[in-house]
Amino acid sequence: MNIARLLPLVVVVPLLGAAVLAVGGRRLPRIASDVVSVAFAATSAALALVALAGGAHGAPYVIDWVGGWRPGPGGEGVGIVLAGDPMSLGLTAFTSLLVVAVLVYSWRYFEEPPRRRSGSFPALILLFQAGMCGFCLTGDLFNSFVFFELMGVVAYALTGFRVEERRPLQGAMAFGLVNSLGGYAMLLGIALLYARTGELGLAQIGRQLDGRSPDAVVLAAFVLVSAGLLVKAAAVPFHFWLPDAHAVAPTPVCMLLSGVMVELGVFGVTRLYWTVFAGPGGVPHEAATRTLVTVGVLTALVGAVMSWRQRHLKRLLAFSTVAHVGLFLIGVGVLSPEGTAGTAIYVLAHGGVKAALFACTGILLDRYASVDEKELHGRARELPLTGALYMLGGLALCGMPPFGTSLGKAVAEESAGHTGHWLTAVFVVVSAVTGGAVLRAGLRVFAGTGPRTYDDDAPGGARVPGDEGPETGTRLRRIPVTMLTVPAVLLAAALAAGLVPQWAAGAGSAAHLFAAHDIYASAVLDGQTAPAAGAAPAHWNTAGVLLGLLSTALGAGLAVLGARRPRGAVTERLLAPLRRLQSGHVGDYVAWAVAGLALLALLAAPGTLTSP
Amino acid sequence: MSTSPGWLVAAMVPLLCLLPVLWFVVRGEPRNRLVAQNLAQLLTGFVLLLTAQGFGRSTYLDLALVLAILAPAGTLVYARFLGGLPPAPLVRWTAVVGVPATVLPLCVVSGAGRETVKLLFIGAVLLAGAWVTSSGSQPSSEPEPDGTDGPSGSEPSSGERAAKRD
Amino acid sequence: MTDPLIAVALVLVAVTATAAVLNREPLRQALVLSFLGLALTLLFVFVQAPDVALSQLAVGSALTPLMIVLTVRKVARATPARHAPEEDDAHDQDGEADR
Amino acid sequence: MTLLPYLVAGWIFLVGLYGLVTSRNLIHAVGCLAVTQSSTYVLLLAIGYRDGGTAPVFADIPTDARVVDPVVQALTLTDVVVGATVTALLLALVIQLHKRHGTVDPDELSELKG
Amino acid sequence: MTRRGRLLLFLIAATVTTVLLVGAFVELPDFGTNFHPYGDRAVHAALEHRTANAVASVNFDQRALDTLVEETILFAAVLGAVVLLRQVTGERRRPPRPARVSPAIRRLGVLLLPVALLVGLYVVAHGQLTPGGGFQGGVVVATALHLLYVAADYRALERIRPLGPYEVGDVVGEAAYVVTGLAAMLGGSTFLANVLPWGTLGTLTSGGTVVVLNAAVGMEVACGVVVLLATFLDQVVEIDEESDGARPGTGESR
Repeated sequence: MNIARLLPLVVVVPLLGAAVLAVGGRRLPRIASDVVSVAFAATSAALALVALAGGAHGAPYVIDWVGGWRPGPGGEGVGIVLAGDPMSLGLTAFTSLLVVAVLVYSWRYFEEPPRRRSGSFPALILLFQAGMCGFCLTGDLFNSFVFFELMGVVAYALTGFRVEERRPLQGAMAFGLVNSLGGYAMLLGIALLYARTGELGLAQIGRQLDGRSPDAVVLAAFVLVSAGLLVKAAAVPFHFWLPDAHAVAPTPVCMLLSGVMVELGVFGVTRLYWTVFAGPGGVPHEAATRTLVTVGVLTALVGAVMSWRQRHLKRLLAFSTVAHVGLFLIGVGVLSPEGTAGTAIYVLAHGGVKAALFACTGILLDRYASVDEKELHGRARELPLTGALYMLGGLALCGMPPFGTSLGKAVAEESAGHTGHWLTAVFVVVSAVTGGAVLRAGLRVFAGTGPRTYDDDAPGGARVPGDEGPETGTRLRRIPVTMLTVPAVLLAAALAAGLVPQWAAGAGSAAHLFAAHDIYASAVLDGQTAPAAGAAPAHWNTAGVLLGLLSTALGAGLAVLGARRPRGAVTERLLAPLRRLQSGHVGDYVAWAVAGLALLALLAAPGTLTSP
Repeated sequence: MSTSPGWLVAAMVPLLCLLPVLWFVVRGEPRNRLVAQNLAQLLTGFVLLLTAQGFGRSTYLDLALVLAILAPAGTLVYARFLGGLPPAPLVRWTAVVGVPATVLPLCVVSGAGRETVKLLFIGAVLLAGAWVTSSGSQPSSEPEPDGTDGPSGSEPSSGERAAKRD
Repeated sequence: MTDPLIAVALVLVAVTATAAVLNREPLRQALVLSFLGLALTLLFVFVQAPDVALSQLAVGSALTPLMIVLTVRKVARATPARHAPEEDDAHDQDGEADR
Repeated sequence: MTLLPYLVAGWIFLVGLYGLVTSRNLIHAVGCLAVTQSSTYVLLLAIGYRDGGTAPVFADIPTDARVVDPVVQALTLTDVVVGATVTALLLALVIQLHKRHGTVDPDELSELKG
Repeated sequence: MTRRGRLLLFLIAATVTTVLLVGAFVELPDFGTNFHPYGDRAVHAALEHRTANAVASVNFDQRALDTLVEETILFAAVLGAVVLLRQVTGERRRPPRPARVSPAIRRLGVLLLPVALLVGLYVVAHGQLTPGGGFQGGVVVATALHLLYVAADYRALERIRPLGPYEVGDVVGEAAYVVTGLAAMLGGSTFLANVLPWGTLGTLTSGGTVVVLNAAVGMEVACGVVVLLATFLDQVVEIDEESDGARPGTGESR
């Protein structure tokens, strides 16, 4: 069978699994629904890997026109295309594998599932997987909106899954409102593009735009669609929903939200730019770079500062995700294949590391019914293995060689450095600060470093002790093997991302194909095999290793300092306004989202409207 | 399928009537809001019937059909949760005058056939729905927990009151 | 003759949408939303989209407002004393008692 | 008339956003979200309209009739369903939120700060 | 932020957004333009597949994947709403009390119920011919069942609405869509290909798989909406919190 035919199955298999669980979950015992869910998720992952491997030989693009609606010679068709290039297939495979890990991790979760509905949690996770995989693979703009909404709807439900608790509901609400708005903005942009070009396929729209000069319609469409995707990516100032949602969602869901869903937003923006707007009739490169890098730097800095400020571990990790999204946006925003390749490796490794960190945090939550840095001070000394994994994750987040995070960061920051040297500094400082924050919390919790109590009444920690229920029904007395194996495997994968040269080489050539406007269009529409890319593989170099070591050292230093010393009142006062913005008020978040729309418009307009 | 402007001009009449009705839905006295909403559904039904003819598309009649069926269901469900539906002579007279005035000419134009049957049926359902919903039922005061009463439950007297008024 | 119809429907939709936003009391808003559903239905018929009009009729003017009404009921019932935003309801009952 | 439908769509979008920003009740906010979404319906269908066209339903018209764009209608249909489901889910959240917090006023729901 | 600050921020941002949107609208093709390349091709493709309703053809044939995902969204939302509105510890059920309904309303309900069901099924079945289809018809069917609630009371509704079968129906509808798509693959074609005979334009069986997919969607939507409304109605009519707060520990302190 033609490999391309398998492509829809990557999406469909989890759907079927969800259907089986939704019906069978009423009868099946818990263990059976767990096994079934893992089987379906793993099948989908295997299919994605087969397609990736098949695509690696010869023709790198795997194209399937759903329903057999192949377009005519001029690329004029009516169907939807699923287009797997190495980048999107790789991301799909990664997503599916992470879903498998999450399902295994949550075997012990939710001891008391909704009555007669033991299948509903894994079913929702499978639907989430289908949404994410479809979003990666689709080559049609409206179809990607539909997958975007599917991801959203499932994610709101998963975030609010623990309805017995107070805060998950609030986080889910902010998440739902802001993301839906993003979706509608995206749809308005799609409508504008349809009005302008009369097409919905990414490749077709791109081709139609090539034939004309950019105008206000293209600008508005770019701003609206990007805004929708940047909401998903949690870029500043669209990011407010993320910490609220990630801090409260069940830990396995956090692993997926932070590990891959948010990154899909970055993927979406990049894919959209290269396939649709990168041509002569789109948004000029300088304007796009200006937009993405500015937003990226803002995001990175805000995320880093805010994550340092947190003592709620999940919230800390959530802000660290914001910071890294900023770095990813810079990496892809400089619009070079190298930057994209570096970001790809960075995203994979970060996904593994972040999921592992969340997994460790989940263990703490289920054992101590708390993830508060202050409350847990020294209490987790009895969990050396969890502690070791957690600290290793923190170091990897700093960018310690030879983790994949370090390789990705090195390649991306080198490429970004060509645009502006200060961008390299942003990479080093931001990864050091967020990694340092993670390490600091780890030192306090797992080693009991520093004074036991310290003066702090940050609102982020203003909570009644013990108001956070464990997610496993009862507190864990022994840590299940699966809950420890999963973070270990994830960290090993992040390590492998930095060490296996084939992966780095693959990322290099994948990025080369990914960042190629014309090659994509001709591969999708004309069935042309892409020319063998002479792309330089992403590889280690001395400067990168040194910078990685530098940021690790910085991060470790910050961590030790932060763990030993109570924080200074001066920095507190300086950061207070920033903290006040994160108000938990949906009205604020919506206002900021509109402000983000305006910001994007102002950033992208010069150059787009005036170019010949 | 040729458009006949005459019918479209006629459709303008109930369409424009919707504007004052909107005012009542938005600003009217609380108990009149639901009546106004009911009236709006009736007027929408007229517009749909007339435009189906005006656009020369008999398939558009399905819309009027679905509206005729959903409208009373919607109104009654709201009435149950919003606290009753006062008698509404305006709705009743609009239906009694408007439905024949709309449906009969349409029947004449379309001649004998399936379409006429459909038109008459839609007219009948619209009329019946409007008649019943305008007769001022008070399901609000029924002693159901989902009524407007507080969680403590409602006193049975209100139910009796409702029964008496019937 | 289609254009004036579309224009009137557009104005109706715009005005209703504004009214729906400015009606801050959810029960009242549900009715305005239901009206918005009807206005959109008409607009969709006029721009020759009967399929969409049909689903808007079913969803916009029936399903969505109904779910909002149910939510308001639930929320109002759960807080008898503190938040009693249903002052309008009280009016309703008063009105009935008057009769 | 050449611009009115587009402007109306833009107006609905912005007025819905205004409602969301100033909302004092989450149920009202969800209603405003529904309003915001209707802007996408209006814009899509306005883009697909063709002067003098009729619905692309060939049950009672000849197959060479002048018809409007069926694609935007299909998109809008999908959009309507998405809107309804999102509304349902958000309202479910509001119900639970109210049970746990005793309020649906965003001004009073500010536990997730900083 | 203060309320004023929020409004100010919004107004400034909205002004920029307005400029952006109006600028784009001015340059869009005029309302009523003749430029619809995709639409023209879609009409052509619909007629080629003998589907009289081109919108149904786009939905269930040309862009059938969109509709699959759309139905999945509905499926997910129903599942999500059921999970979110589940009965949690500390809540009790109480039996709904009977309601008194005026005879006129009762008669109307009894009369309309079968009619509404038939109309709903008609809308589903004629989806490929006339406006309507699985989604619209499904909602009508689901709403029709609730006429019983209006005409009688909640207990009457619960009697014809044992939720289990409807939940299963929701899943079966979703699965039927997927399986139809997979069947085409097994037949050697691509996923969701329209492999059934297309029939004659304008007849009830024309359109090939459009008919099947339409029915699957109709089933899913009808069942899904019933379950969705049931979860909401349950909350309003039956489920009661014992106290204002939730369980101790997470409890209400205000």
